[in-house]
Amino acid sequence: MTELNLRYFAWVRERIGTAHESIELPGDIATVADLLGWLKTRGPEYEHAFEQTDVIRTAIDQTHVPHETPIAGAHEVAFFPPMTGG
Amino acid sequence: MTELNLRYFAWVRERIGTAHESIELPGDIATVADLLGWLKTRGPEYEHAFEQTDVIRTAIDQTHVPHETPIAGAHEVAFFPPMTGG
Amino acid sequence: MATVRVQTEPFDVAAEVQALVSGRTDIGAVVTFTGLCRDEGGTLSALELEHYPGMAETEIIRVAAEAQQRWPLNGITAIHRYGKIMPGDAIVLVITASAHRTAAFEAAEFLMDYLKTRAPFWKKEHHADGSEGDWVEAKDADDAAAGRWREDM
Amino acid sequence: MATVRVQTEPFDVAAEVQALVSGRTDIGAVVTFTGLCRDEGGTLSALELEHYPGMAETEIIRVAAEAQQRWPLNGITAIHRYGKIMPGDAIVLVITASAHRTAAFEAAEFLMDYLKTRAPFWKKEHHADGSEGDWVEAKDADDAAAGRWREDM
Repeated sequence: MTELNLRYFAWVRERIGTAHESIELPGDIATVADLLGWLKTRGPEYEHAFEQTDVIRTAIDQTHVPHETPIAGAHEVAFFPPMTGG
Repeated sequence: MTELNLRYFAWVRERIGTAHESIELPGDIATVADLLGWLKTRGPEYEHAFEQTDVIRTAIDQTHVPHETPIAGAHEVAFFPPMTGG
Repeated sequence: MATVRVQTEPFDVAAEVQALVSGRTDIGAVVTFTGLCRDEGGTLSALELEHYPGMAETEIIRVAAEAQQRWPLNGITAIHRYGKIMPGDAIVLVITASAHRTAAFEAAEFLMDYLKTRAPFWKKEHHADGSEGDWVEAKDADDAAAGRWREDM
Repeated sequence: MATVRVQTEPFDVAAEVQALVSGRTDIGAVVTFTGLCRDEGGTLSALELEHYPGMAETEIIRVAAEAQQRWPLNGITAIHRYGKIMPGDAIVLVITASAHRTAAFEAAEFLMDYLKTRAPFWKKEHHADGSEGDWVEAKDADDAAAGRWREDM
């Protein structure tokens, strides 16, 4: 079991109801996609936040990554909608 | 015979040695190209200024025109090199 | 040679340009882009900009470095605000300086296109009638605009 | 809605932007382009800009009107200086304002490309060593840049 910091932004944050949390990562979770699948089982608020995983953007340690990226060694994983800055 | 105001800019002005002059236009001059050909006969300074007529730009009454344009009705004809503003 | 800031405070375009060009005689072209909050025909009372602290700066610095590799630039300034922004107020500023105008224009457009699609900022609308607004949706047009700079295309 | 000026005096970019956007909440993007005099590695002491009074203003107004037909703009400012300009000093300013950034960027580039090839201004160089300089030659690249906006292409 590894401790992992999760951060949520914009409507992902609003739907889950928190901006960040620390979790104990189950050992069978290898990729970002695995993590998203597991998070969706944690309650209706997570299910709602991640109902369309293809629109969810992810950063590992503040770098954009695709969903198939392994999360081994990650300290912080962030989930958010497509960016709308500028 | 018609009176016509001629204006010269940049190195056309420098080569001719004047910025503007009024001329009595010979009746057989119909186009800008005719006018350029006639001006070249007026002395070595004109010959030098208009030695390469294809690089000379022309404006009739402050509007860019090609060399085949008739000059009938013109009040002011200006000759100058390609523009280098901006 | 890039100045990158993420801040709540307004910025002063003239002062930022001055900081970039002052005392230099090798710059021939300065392009500035300022993005402003529109009131959408009076329906919007404010935008709330959320960002990912740390990552926002990192991504903008990365985009600026890429612009400097692609174009011969004398300097780049990129400032992005967060927090509550009122209609008419500025959200983002990009400045590019180069010997030649084409490089300055292209780099500024590139920076804006990449900022919009890579920098972690999100806009929430506040409605003028007091009702809760929505999060602004990302536009396909912005992805397309960023895509045109791909060097493998 | 275009402000066009041909003048010897320096211009104040911030004041010109302010005049364009002040009190408005429908503008989402402002692009400024400032063209500056370079010293060409220390060899140039000044540029002397000659212009055709009257026609210079007329051509810039014509180019601005064409930009306003092509893009949805909230406003245009174009200022061109003439006379003696020292290295580091500004020669030309173009400002475009629009609801959207692409229109503002494209219109500003268009204005600069057309200004360079249509507005009757000519630059003469003054050398730093005191020798008489040459007239700057028109660049094929500028004609090509203007040519890309031709609508029949």
